[in-house]
Amino acid sequence: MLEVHDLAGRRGHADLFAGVDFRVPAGGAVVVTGPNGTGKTTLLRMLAGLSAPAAGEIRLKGHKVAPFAPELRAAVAYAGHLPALKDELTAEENLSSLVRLAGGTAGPDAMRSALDRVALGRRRSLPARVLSAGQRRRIGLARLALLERPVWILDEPVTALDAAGIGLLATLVHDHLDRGGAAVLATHQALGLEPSRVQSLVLGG
Amino acid sequence: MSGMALRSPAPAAFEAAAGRTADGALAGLRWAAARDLRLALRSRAELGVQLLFYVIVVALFPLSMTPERNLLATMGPGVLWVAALLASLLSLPRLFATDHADGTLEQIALSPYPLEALVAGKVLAHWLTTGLPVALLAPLLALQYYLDAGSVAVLVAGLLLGTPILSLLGAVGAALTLGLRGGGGSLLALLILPLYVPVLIFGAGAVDAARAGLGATANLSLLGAGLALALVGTPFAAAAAVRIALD
Amino acid sequence: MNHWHFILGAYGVTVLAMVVEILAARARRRAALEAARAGADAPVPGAQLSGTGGPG
Amino acid sequence: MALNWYRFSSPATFYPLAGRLVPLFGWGAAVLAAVGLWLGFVVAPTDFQQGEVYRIIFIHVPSAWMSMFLYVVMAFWGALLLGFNTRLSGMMAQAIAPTGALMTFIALWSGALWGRPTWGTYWAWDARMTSELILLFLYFGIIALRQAIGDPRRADRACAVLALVGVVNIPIIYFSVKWWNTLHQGASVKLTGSSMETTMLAGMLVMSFAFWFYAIAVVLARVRTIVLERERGAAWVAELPEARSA
Repeated sequence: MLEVHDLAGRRGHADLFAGVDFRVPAGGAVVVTGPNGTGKTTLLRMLAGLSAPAAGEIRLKGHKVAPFAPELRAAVAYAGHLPALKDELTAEENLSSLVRLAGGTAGPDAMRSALDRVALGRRRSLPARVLSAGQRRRIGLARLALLERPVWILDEPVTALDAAGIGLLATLVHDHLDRGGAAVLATHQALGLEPSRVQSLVLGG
Repeated sequence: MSGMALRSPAPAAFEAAAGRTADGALAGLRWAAARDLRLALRSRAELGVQLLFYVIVVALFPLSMTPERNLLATMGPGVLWVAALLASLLSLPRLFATDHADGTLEQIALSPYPLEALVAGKVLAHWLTTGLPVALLAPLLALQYYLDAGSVAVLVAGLLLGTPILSLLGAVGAALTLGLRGGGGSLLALLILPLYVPVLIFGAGAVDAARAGLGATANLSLLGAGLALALVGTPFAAAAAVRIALD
Repeated sequence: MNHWHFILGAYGVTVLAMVVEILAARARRRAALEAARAGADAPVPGAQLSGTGGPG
Repeated sequence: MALNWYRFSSPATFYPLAGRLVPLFGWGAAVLAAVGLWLGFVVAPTDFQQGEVYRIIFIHVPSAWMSMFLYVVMAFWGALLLGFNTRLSGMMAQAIAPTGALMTFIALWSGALWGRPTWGTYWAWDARMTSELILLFLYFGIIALRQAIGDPRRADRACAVLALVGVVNIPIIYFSVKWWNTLHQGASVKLTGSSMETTMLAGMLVMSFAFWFYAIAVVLARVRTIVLERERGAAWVAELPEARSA
């Protein structure tokens, strides 16, 4: 599904990593770990097509993809550090806005049931401003469930989530892999995925 | 795991999702314009403040010079146009900076909709909330400068054609200076004001030409040509600048 | 002030500006060479990959 | 011999080549300037109308031409960077900006000093001088944008976009300023009088080449420094004789 050959990342004059190779098959996942500042976020942003690698190449379904390539944008669901919410909009408005931005259709009942699933049903008409960080992160989980994207790239997805939230995330990722999706996660949190499906990539070793 | 079993779309849905890359530039433009307008209307106070800035700047010139009728009439159009430039400049950070700060700009850049269309939609929303009100308010402020009806008509026509160009060019500057120190303020002004000069010259000049009996059609048509050129070119430059800023 | 003052003023500043630009370029070059002599950066960290990579 | 551009597009091979060209163009500029000044001050007659002060033309016009020419060249290298992602073209664009700004300043300065005895004021909102002033703001915009962006990669690409938007606007700005000027002042006073003496024209052309060679020499010297700054960690920099000694 997603292959990476001899990838290298720089920030300014500093070389972050080099010679990174891995392949994420359908139904497989790569968990990226490593101390802070070793370029986990930079690597994930490259995979999502947000930034260009200093060297090496990224292939999606066998074809080389450049940053912001249309096929990459259509295939990837990216969740970065920031939950991408507008404080002035309510939880439901934020969710429908993000889903429609990703080309999906956002019917009111689909929104409501998605929010119910992440235990935000009663708070759907509250402006995002008043929601806690965990609740804002759950809106991101609801978005992931609604987007039918084959490749998930999640950067520290567990931040601010409580135990129930992490369980929810683990279920989402598990189902995604079951459906033949691929995932790259930067997290130190064990998500209880079958070891047979998971590769671990340690940066800065 | 305590989470409820989530509904999971069948694998076939993946190909469909990928296939359905929305080529709809129009859909992207509509999404961005509608969202930004809703956000702007949610913080109406901020819009009011920016319009008041325009009004205050226009009122400063008579105070700083003379209330004398003829002088005010000659410099009226220029003052109103410079104030329109500054009002547009001050509201440009709203275009991308907040989205950049809360992470939505990444999602916008990664959307299947073309980024150029999304940027154009944001610029449309920006113009509707700054350029248009400035143009509609101009006749009222023109009273302070004893402008006759004919001049006011040409002034408003010029503003209606010119302010969209200010938003379009400003979008490129706003995207280039995303996330930089002093990005929204003086650096943006330094980058963009030189590019505003032709709009200022033809806009303010239209009223002078009309008053001199030469007629303003030449100036207004040049503004129209400028608008067409800006509409075609700047979304691509601004989209490229956004991608560069996100890198 | 006769014409020659203005001519001198124009040419003088031009030459002065060019000399300043050349000196600035040389100073910048010396600084770059100093930095280069400070030696190459730390070796680039590699990455360990482990695990089977899942089905298929 | 088909010149293989790609071979020179890598900084490592370009660095020595530029090193050989800098003195060549530097001395070339000096010789041309000497000939030009000799033509301008010895051969060219005293103008019946303006006396001696017209001799400022020999730096005013060449620097004005260079200021616009360098902006277009900078935009060209910027387009090359955005199109082909060749790092070296980004460095070339960066190297050109300061010299372009300098040429614009020289044009404005010499124009003002020429205007004072001729029109009685240092600044007369003449169409050409006003557009030259706006061009100076455009250069300052490019330089300020680069200073504000730390990362050289993003700075190159952002300045490339700004230069391209700027280069499209330069003719528009020039046209609008000319339009504004004729509306308010009538045709601007011709600086160069009716017909150009052949020797004056020759002097001006030679001086233009002198300025051009000077610009090439300084830009190439600066781009070599930029290559050193950006390729600091690279192996080939370490082996450079000048980097090893002292």
